[in-house]
Amino acid sequence: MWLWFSKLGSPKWFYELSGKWLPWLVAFMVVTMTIGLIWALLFVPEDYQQSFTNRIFYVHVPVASISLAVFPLMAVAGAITLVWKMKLADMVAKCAAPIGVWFTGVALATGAIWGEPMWGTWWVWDARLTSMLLQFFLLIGVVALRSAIESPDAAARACALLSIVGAINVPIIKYSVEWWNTLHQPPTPLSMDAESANGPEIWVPLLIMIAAVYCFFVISLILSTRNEILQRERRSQWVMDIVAAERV
Amino acid sequence: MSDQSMPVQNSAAQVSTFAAFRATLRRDLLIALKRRNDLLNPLMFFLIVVSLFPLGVSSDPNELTRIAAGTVWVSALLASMLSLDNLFRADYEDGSLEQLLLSPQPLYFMVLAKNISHWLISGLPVVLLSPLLAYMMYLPADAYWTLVFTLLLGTPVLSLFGAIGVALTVGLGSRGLILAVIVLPLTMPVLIIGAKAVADASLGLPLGMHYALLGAILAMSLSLAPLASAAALRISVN
Amino acid sequence: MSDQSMPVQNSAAQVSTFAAFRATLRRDLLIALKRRNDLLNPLMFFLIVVSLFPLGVSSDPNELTRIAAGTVWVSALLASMLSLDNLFRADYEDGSLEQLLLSPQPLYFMVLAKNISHWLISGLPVVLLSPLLAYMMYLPADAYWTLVFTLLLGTPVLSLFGAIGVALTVGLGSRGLILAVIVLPLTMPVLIIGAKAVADASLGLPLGMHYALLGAILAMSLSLAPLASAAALRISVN
Amino acid sequence: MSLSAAATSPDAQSAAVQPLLRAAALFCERDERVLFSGLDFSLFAGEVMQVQGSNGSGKTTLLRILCGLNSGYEGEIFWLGEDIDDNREGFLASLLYIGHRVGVNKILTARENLRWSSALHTPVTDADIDNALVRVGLAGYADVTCRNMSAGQQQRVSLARLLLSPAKLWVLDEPFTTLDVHGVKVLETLLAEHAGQGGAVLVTTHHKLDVPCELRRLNLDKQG
Amino acid sequence: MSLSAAATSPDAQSAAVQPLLRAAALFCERDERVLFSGLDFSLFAGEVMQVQGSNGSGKTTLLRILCGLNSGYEGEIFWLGEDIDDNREGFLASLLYIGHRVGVNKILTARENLRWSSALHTPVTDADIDNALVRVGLAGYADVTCRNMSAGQQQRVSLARLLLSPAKLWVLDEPFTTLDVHGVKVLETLLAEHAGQGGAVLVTTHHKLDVPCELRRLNLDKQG
Ligand code: HEM
Ligand SMILES: Nc1ncnc2c1ncn2[C@@H]1O[C@H](COP(=O)(O)OP(=O)(O)OP(=O)(O)O)[C@@H](O)[C@H]1O
Ligand SMILES: Nc1ncnc2c1ncn2[C@@H]1O[C@H](COP(=O)(O)OP(=O)(O)OP(=O)(O)O)[C@@H](O)[C@H]1O
Ligand SMILES: [Mg+2]
Ligand SMILES: [Mg+2]
Repeated sequence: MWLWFSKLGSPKWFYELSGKWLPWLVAFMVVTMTIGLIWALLFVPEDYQQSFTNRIFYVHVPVASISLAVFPLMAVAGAITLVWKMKLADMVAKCAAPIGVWFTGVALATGAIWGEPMWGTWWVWDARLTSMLLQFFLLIGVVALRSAIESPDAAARACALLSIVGAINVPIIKYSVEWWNTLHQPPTPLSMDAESANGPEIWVPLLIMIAAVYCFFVISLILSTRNEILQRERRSQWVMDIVAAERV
Repeated sequence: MSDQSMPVQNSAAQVSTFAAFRATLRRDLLIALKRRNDLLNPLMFFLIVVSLFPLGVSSDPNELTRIAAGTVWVSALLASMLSLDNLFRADYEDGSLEQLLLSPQPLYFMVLAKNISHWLISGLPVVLLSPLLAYMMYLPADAYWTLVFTLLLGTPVLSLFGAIGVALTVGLGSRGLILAVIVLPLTMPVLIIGAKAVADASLGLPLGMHYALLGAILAMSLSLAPLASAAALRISVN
Repeated sequence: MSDQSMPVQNSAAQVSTFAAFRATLRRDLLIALKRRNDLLNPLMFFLIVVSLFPLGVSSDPNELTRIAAGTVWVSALLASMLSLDNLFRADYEDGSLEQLLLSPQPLYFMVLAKNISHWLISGLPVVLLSPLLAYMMYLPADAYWTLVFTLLLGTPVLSLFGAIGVALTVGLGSRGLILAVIVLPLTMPVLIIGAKAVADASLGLPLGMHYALLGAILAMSLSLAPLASAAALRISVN
Repeated sequence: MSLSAAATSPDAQSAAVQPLLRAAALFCERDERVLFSGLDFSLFAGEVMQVQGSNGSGKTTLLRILCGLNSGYEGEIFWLGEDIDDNREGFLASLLYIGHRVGVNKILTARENLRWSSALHTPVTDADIDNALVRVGLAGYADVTCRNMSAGQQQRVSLARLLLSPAKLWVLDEPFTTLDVHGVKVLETLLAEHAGQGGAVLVTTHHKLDVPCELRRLNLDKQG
Repeated sequence: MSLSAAATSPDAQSAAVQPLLRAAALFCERDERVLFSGLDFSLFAGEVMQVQGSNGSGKTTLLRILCGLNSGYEGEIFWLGEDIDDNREGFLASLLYIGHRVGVNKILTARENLRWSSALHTPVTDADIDNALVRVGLAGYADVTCRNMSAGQQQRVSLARLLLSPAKLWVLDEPFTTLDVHGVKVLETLLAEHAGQGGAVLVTTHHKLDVPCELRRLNLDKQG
């Protein structure tokens, strides 16, 4: 068990393994993304009230659901960094933060674009939107902290700590915001109702898109982690070998 | 790393832990006393920020009544935040922080002492002044006590959470703002609950739930936040 | 003491004054660039403080519309204020400020360079972001341009006045708050005029007067505030 | 390893005596520059060890690593034979560190500073503090705010801690800076006294240390 | 007045030669303690003058007064025979001061620091800066962030200013702190060179200055 764990923590092992997986992941993503997009854009019946813009649904929901996963991911990686001092965990956490910022940003943007036709405004201070915005701020805080601390080791541990504290706080924020707003405003259109009202021709492509976007997320995380590994291990023999091999 | 931050076992060390705790508390209060500004400033800042609203927003009493709870809470939060910078920075710069970290006493208690003194200096005066400001903002009289009590429960949380942010950033060149970016989102729940409680009180709604929530958050942050700050300090001093 | 702060006469010195001005400006911008946070943080702080209000006060669009102008202005003011600490403090602590004071160049221009770089870092981004926040606060669309223009005229004044406060307190131990207490009252007029202009714009009232006033204040503070800051720096370094 | 040879190991210590502090195979690099690698040394009771090296050779880094303030290293450090991570509290109770930044708050007076920093380790009385201040040449300055002291006087305040602490191991990073000739004498005497009482001192300085006792040298320049 | 006698005035300077800097009847007290009173001295081109005195005797205060950074004094100071208040710009153009706090920003690199501090006086090229850094032993460190330098290396960055400045008068407050043996040599040579080229140096330090040129001493301990 321990052996397996330390092997998992080895950047070299991860680099090699992920190198094998990457082509498959990319292939899977291309297929699902193509099917999902074509289905979503061309074959889903036009909604009575949403017109063409409702297609953004198929981007918004997958992206938003991934954004929610980023903080827990970073917190787990952070805990591993702090307790076992595993370098790989920190590299993943470091790469996940900016990707998380982008995904959260896209979720906010697509939500806003969708909100315009649906609610007649780009932004409302609704519970879900607000908690998402706050998470966005926290993620930017993590990225800013990382860039502000020069020593990589200290930065790793500081960000790990902040991610853990933030991860405890994200549900609290979500809960308190929800509880704060439901008393003020009627429940928002963000619910599964719309979905269950529609048939599988709506949600099957959605599931496909979710798979595709998850894949996209994993691929970008792996790519940027591989990059980070090469950066940090650039003076170890195996990286030099790779670089030499690529030069030839 | 963080295990020495836990309370110690043997009683001999515990006696001296208390002495060290008291000495640290007294020292920080003494420093604040000597720079009288530290005592006056959170108060003044609180006063000024609150009074920006009648100037910037509207001087209509009805309008002010509606926004009173929120603005007083937001201002209290900002006042706490602004005074946070004093918490570890000077100690970092003159090397006292290293001395603190090298004390054989559990760091948890040392950080707690600093937190408590920070709250006594910056939080408590704000709490005590809040009824006056509430009056100036035409808050309904029913809500005064709620304001005071929620601030009493909430401002320590601001200090405790804030300390984590300061501890994380104490070694960095740029001050203040990165702190705000980290700390403000963390303290948002307290703000929401506190302001909501005051607003509910003006409407005569029941408040038990709010108090329970604030109390729970306070208890949690009292026990966990100093640990996080202690760990953060060890990282920053590196 | 303060007479060297006046522009110099001979042309040879003037060329080199410009070089020193440019070098100081470039240095400060470089420092800010190197700590990317300095660029991001005033913005983030502005964003976060503005979003405290819907959370603390009310999320009702009508309510928010009414307080929009005031809160955006107050937040811009606080964001400028918080970033002020960076203006002379680091230079004081590492001795660069003494070097600046011992430069044969007129101190007026050196202080002006630091002010300009501070505004470019902390004020301008806030101005540029303000329409987004105005949207989120449901400010009527008519008032957007007024908001941007008044902030464009007003935020430099905040930097310039703020610099006086920082210069006066730079040698003192306690940070941030004494500053707020000195600076906020000074900047109050700007806040009042700015917020009023935006509010008037949403009502479709004429704005010429407000712009004229803000412009006059800006012109006055551009020519006088750096002199005051320069004099204050000489006193503080003593 | 070359190091243990370089340090003029006194023959008085037989292998049977346990060193107070022992470092084994220390390795540290910063900014891709190896500061030291395979650094081994032992510090015995009664010794003063001067860490030497040119600017940037890693003296400060080494001292901070030994105190546990810097964790960017590889290798092991033992206090009385135990790994310092295993019994950190015990180690810290026997340690007194004064770094480049001396830990003197400028707003407090000398007395208030010393009262606090002592309370972190052992309680002391006001009389103790007065005596210590007199020893370091600050008679009459007990109640002066440290901001109003000269650079050397502030340094002396921090050195008064040496007299108030029961710590066995002193780790001092350039404690002689800004001290005048007389101050240097006083400090050198203090170091020798401490060593004479069975303590140990690890000190960096660029000036030629003239202590009336055993003096070993650890030169970091040979490393790297 | 006792001072002008104490300073070993070199006979080479006849009364006809004008001193670069002259102080007349300086008086300063801090916290009700008189630091010096009736202090007279002259500094001529080609001289290095070491200001001596025990900790707290007022060396830093004196240097800051001479530079105009501290105005809590009585008496007069002349630069080339003119009161420094009358032609402050002229005086500042000929002055280079490095104090206890050396004026090196930790976020910037060595080069960026030097570029700015030079721009306040005279423009310099990048090649000048490189040469200066090599002279003070920081070859290869031009683009290292100062935060990542050791204490002595930061001190060296500030000393590189000496090589970039055309100033006639150097006022240096304990410039030798944290310098290693080799650094001390380099600085001593710099001082002598400057004096040799008709400049003048006013320097405080507690170590025994060993400059290969004219050295005068001003002892503040005899005062007060
Ligand atoms: C900036 C604005 C918005 C943000 C930040 C946002 C955020 C989110 C988040 C975080 C989720 C959760 C995904 C999950 O649980 O897996 C979500 C799901 C969803 N959003 Fe949005 N959203 C926004 C605007 C909108 C708008 C305008 C609509 C359409 C009226 C909308 C419709 C939905 C739907 C139907 C779901 C899936 C239902 C569910 O999983 O609960 N969203 N959004
Ligand atoms: N800011 C201050 N306010 C009041 N008194 C001060 C201040 N700074 C120094 N002093 C006092 O002035 C005296 C001279 O201080 P100064 O710094 O000039 O000494 P110094 O000769 O440079 O000493 P050192 O060798 O320690 O650097 C000291 O006795 C000190 O107590
Ligand atoms: N915070 C830091 N980050 C990265 N590198 C650093 C840092 N501090 C110092 N260094 C580097 O580590 C090396 C050793 O620095 P250290 O401060 O230990 O030297 P030192 O021997 O104490 O020198 P000095 O005699 O100048 O005090 C230096 O070359 C320096 O460039
Ligand atoms: Mg050092
Ligand atoms: Mg001095």
